[in-house]
Amino acid sequence: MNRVLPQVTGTPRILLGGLALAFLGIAVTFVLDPYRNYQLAIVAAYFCATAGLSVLVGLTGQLSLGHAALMAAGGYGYALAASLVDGMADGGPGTSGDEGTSVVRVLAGLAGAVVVSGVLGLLLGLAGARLRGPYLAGLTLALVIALPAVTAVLRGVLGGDQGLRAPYEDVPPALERLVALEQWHAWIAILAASVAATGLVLLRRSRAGLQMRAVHGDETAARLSGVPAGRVKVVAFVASAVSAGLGGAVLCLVTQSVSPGAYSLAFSLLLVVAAVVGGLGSLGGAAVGSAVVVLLPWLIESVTTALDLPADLQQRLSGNLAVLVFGALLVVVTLAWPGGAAGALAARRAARSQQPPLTER
Amino acid sequence: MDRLVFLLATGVARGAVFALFALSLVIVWRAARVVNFAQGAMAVVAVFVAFGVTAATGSYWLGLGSALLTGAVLGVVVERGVMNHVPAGNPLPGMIVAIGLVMVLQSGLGMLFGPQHRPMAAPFDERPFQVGGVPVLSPYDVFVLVVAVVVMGVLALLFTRTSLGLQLRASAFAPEVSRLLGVRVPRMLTIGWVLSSAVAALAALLLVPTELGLNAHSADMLFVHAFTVAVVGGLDSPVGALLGGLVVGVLMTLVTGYLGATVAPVAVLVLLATVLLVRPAGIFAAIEARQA
Amino acid sequence: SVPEPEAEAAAAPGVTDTTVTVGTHQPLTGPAAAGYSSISAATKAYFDYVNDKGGINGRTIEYVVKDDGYNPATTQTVVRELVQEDEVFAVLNGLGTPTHSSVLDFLHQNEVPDLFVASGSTGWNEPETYPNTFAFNADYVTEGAALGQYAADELTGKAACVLGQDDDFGTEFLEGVELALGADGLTDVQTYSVSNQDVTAQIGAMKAAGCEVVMLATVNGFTALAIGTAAQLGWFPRWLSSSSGGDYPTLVGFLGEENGPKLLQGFVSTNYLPMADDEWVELFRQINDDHNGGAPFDGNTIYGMSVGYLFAEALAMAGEDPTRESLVEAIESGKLVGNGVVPLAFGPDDHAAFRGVGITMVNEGVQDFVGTTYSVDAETVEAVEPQPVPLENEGVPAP
Amino acid sequence: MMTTRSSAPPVPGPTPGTPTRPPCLEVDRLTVAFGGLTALDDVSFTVGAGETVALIGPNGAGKTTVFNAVCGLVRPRGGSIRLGGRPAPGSPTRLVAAGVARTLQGLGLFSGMTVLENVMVPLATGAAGTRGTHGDTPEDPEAAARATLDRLGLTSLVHRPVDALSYPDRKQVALARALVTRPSLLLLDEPAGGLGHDDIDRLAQTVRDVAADGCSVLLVEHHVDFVMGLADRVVVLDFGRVIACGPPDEVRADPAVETAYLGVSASREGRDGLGPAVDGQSISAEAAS
Amino acid sequence: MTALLTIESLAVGYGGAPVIASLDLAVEEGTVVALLGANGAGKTTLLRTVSGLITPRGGRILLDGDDLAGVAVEDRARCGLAQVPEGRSVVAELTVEENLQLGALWRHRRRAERRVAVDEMYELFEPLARRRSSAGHQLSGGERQMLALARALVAEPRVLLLDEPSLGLAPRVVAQLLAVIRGTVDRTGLTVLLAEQNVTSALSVADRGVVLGLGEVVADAPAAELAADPALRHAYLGF
Ligand SMILES: Nc1ncnc2c1ncn2[C@@H]1O[C@H](COP(=O)(O)OP(=O)(O)OP(=O)(O)O)[C@@H](O)[C@H]1O
Ligand SMILES: Nc1ncnc2c1ncn2[C@@H]1O[C@H](COP(=O)(O)OP(=O)(O)OP(=O)(O)O)[C@@H](O)[C@H]1O
Ligand SMILES: [Mg+2]
Ligand SMILES: [Mg+2]
Repeated sequence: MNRVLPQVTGTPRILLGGLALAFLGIAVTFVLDPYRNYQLAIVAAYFCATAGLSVLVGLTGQLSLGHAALMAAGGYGYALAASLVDGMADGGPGTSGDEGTSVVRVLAGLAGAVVVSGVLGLLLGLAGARLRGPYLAGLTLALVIALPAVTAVLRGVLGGDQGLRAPYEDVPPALERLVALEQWHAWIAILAASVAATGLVLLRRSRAGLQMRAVHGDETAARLSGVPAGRVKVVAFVASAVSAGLGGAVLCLVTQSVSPGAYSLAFSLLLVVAAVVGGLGSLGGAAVGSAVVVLLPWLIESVTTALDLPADLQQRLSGNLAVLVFGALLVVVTLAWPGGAAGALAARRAARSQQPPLTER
Repeated sequence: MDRLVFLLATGVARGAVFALFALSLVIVWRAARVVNFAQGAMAVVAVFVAFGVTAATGSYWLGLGSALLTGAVLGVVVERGVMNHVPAGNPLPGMIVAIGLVMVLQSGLGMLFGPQHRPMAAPFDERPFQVGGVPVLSPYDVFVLVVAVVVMGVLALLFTRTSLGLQLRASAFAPEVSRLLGVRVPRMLTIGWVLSSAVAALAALLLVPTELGLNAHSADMLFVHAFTVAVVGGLDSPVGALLGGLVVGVLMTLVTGYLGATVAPVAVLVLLATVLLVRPAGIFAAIEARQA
Repeated sequence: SVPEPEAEAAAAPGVTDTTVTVGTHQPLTGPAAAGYSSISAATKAYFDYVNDKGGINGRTIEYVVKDDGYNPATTQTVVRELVQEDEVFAVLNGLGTPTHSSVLDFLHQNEVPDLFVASGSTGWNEPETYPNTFAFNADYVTEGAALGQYAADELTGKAACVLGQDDDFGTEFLEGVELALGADGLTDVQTYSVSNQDVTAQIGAMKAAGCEVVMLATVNGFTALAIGTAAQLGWFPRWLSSSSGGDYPTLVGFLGEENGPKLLQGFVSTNYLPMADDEWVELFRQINDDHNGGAPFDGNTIYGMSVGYLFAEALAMAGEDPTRESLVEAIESGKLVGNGVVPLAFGPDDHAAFRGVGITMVNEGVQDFVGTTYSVDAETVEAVEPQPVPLENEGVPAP
Repeated sequence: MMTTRSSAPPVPGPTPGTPTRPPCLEVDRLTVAFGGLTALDDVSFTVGAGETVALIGPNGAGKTTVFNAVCGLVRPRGGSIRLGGRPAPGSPTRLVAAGVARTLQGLGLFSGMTVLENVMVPLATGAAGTRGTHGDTPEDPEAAARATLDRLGLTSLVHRPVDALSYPDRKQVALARALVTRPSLLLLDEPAGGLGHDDIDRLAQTVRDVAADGCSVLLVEHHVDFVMGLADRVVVLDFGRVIACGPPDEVRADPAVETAYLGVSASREGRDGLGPAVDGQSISAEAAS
Repeated sequence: MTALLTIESLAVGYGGAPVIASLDLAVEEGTVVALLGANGAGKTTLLRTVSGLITPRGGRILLDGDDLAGVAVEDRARCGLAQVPEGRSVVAELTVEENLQLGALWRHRRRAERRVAVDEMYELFEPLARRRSSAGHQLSGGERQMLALARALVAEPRVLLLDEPSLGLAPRVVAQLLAVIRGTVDRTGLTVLLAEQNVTSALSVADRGVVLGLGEVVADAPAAELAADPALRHAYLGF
């Protein structure tokens, strides 16, 4: 990596890196079929949330089990804002031809997602800044559990368990001949993911990132060094929440809907799986983790279908087997490979360059 | 008024089970510094065994015994087989491994037994006594309450008054130092897990007859509520578990009764957030640690 | 990938010379699995039966069942997989309101026939917006209205109450009840949430309010829970349940062999499919034994097989070389008969399957129609004669 | 945090210890209690600008508590603390901006971070480097951190994770993290604890250099020779009270200090006369008074 | 006098190069051996290996002639091996009283006996008596150090492994503490292996001084000799 453009360093380098990755991702969409492009978009959406979670845990040691709820917040924010713009642009839905409106709508939706998830993240972060380990986990867990109830109580705005529909985003006319719908959605997802990832990398590299790690290392010492520990934790939580919110927005855009059933506790735990399997604190790891989480169930399903098992067995395995594998992965990775995929790679690299990893903890 | 009495009584009965399960979480936390997310799933495995034994023998009490035993054995297996190998010093890996275990156990149960709910009978009458025309607690509720209170009392004594309790706590807080003092730390950890998962199995067994029936997810909400209870009361505090359980049980019933079922989870969230904002380590948290 | 140019008169997706592939999304795991995971197995068993008899127009029906865990996000994924990877001809009997809602637009945009949705929401009957989507269940408004009318007719003067799920199921059902009884015709309305399996507070409230008739918009588990809890409180009102939560064998499963039959004596529920001593039921029972490994036979089994039958009928009517258009046309033609107790309502402007339901009651452990049938349209509830469909050609629709 | 920057106390002048400047730290009638335990009782003392003052006393006398009160980690029950003539900020996070830096009795390093990162943390808040003994403008944080590490001879370790360092090196890093903010008052809590002779000598030299730069130092340490060699003045605490205060030699000779703190060194001669261990040999912290 | 604790060609390391290469040491019963050496010489490593917290790469450790290989840490403690670890290792969440009770547990099975033993420690360490119901984390640095020591002594060990007991203690306390240790040694025949940076104090109570340098014994002499001989001192102890 360092051999490419060595004269560009620091923030510009990270921005360039983000851009390059986004272009790479977009290039990849051309060789994929629609379903793969859809999966790619989903992976990108999951990546936003996983990366946010991973950075949060990795930098400040705060474990959130509520990132599904933050994603949902992003989804609702997107749906509300995009529908608002849609309603202003023309009388009824369905007429989404105008390129200008489409762009404005998507941007407004994303902004809505950022605002809603950011506010929820702020509230959670304010509470979380005072809480340690299991207590924060408990609060965020209760949040996910309460999500369906919250949407039911606010049925008028959030549409109860049916959730909200988001406007359909067709391919802009200019690109119509070039790309398919799923591909277009994948582009948006990839761009959102690159923005989120770049933001998180910048945050991690920034002074704020340093302060977060310091708070994680020793809170009293950090405060004595002038680090406002509470505020730093809140900032971390908000950044993480916004990233997750972007993921939720992408998911909402691609699937045209957001509903509480999609953001269950099981899904929250799945995000934890993705973050851990990839390696906490690592963005590359988050990408690997989200890909695993999206593709593994599909892979397992394909295999069991191909095996031509008896219908009864098939039905028992269906769904359950993937969860079983995830659980086993989570256990095995934490025990055998505490750094996740990223950690294992780093260790390999270190071993190859004959340097033992220095941290012995 | 009648309605309030009725709702309070119902809430207390429900809260007792929450409290008991929360206690099991407090025990593992005190004994191993792990928040055992798998507690619910492990308890359900034990209840499945109890279900089988009761079905085969016709005796509820043999079933109950076998649930306790299975709970205990599972505790040993999970501690020795998995948790023992988790890096210490930070509650995070333990929590994550436990989450993994939940997934393994629940999907395993799902594969073995399918998604159906299996009805379980209660050993006592579930028709409540009437006090002044208001239905209050049923004999079964009373049984649950008595079991909960007795188990809590015994465990509270064990932890605070006996040397075993002292060793259990010390092993959790400072395993290395404890070993240097001759405490058999591995054994203590195992005992902690055994106690806690047996208590959890008991709580789940008491709950299932009042619900839809037994299925892999029977204890999911029990776990969530009990975890809330433990956090509200302070993870280190058995008394907190008892009172927290009752508070959450009553709150849920009252809110359901007066404001509707939909609001109940929101009320629990609000309670949790309020308590944690005022006392970040639960109501019964120990005095705050010295910072420097 | 580049958008495919309009293929000219290519064979319809999912149709070969010897097979027709259709797919579905069902909750085989997750919270709704307990109630519904057996439906798709029954449908599949019926298709196996038809295939053994030579299929429809010489084609066997392949049924691809995907588990969505009752999670709308997963539904999205599996339905896309069905459409884009497996290239199914149609999606059949996708289950659940929130789940299926999330793929409604996708199926519409891809012009995939979206047949016989397994949910009583009224949202599937919007021919203008979703011309390819067809309902199967009698909708919740219809069920509520029928039960309300039954209470008014047969249980006149008794205090009527509603216990409903806190989602569209409950709200639409309540709408129906109020259609029959008027907005102030109810003594008390309670809701429950599926995440809390304790309905003591609600039952206590209804008892205290003096309810004598309780209409239930509950899934089977919560019907059982409500009846069981009420019994514990020494309260025995008349129970009137929606078909979604009124399946006798399932309820007995929840309540236990011992108490169930006692508690369910006189239990009223709606239904629109054959039940009890019926030739259809006989056939389905046989198919269940032969092709479904003798799985427990209950309302879900009949439901699943009826769905299969209706699809087979539509496919047969769609012509020698069925296309998606001809399939939709066949259904909209209004010529489908199905096997329900009221005539199918399908037509160009109506995508609801059943606009009426029959009333059933449990007597001595047997749940059967009592003969009363109601037909419901926008404003009115009306008693009509049941019109069961006779079994022909061994239950295999003839082209 | 940013607002305090403009209200900075005057930068110490070139000649340390001149009486024209206000005292760097004034502790006046400070009282701190934890529940029933009065940890500090009416404690008053000052640290003049550029002065090095040692705070000594038996274990549990309240030395660390004085530090904690100055830093805002514990809330005093009574009394006042003034820094450079102004009330102390009362919050640990504003200390750096107020020109105070502290080391902890434990190490308090940020594990999982490199040496350089550890030292850069106080600069990351933007509050440091604006005042203090050097008086020049803030520079690039990384450069400032490197400069401080160079000064303490840690150049070769900058990119090592702190967890992999030897104990003396970690102590040095902790010191560097305090010095990097160019404080006008440095609070050192047992900086020599656990160090060998050479390292103690090195540390003493560092403290002298810092003091020579005009920084005031308040030092808690049980290593008597180290303390006496460095301090301009010694304050002795016992049971939360000041029992003596003055130049090192005077304090050393004070009989109250002798009984409360210094004691007689255990000699080989004394050992034979011990008798049963408990007899007269129990470890007490009783004050002479 | 026979050697109670014998260490034979011990080798210890943490992954990379060995910290202790091949070390032989015999500690006679009823003596105090001061283990000296610069930071990083391997004193802590040696003590932790003896108490079983680190598994050696080679060599043997014998207690009263019995090989300790394969004996678990807690069983070594029950054989009479007590370690006061470096750095105030009290159980922070337990009170002073509970910490002491814990130390006394395996030695004094009866509650009453334990009470007597613990009370003796309160007499010995007077500041602890005043803080008996305080949690460990509330104690000052020195108070923690005292507690750690008291907790080791209350188990009446045969061999006491002390890792820098003077760390953070007031000089008078250090003097008294060492005197208490010396007294206990003389009275009960306790054997002490004392790792210290504070050379003067350590040598003042020790019978023998052993200087470690880079994992090897570089000097081994009677304490008085080591303390008195400026050449030896300068060569190995740096002053
Ligand atoms: N947060 C607290 N809660 C309760 N008691 C405390 C707290 N902080 C300090 N103490 C008590 O106050 C007294 C003074 O403690 P402090 O740490 O200031 O002592 P010290 O002089 O630094 O001692 P040492 O030299 O041993 O470090 C001690 O008895 C200690 O136990
Ligand atoms: N856990 C560990 N992992 C890797 N190396 C270690 C570990 N512990 C100690 N070391 C190394 O082993 C060597 C000896 O350390 P040890 O702590 O035994 O020395 P010591 O003589 O006790 O020093 P001190 O006087 O500082 O306490 C040092 O170089 C140290 O860096
Ligand atoms: Mg101190
Ligand atoms: Mg050491």
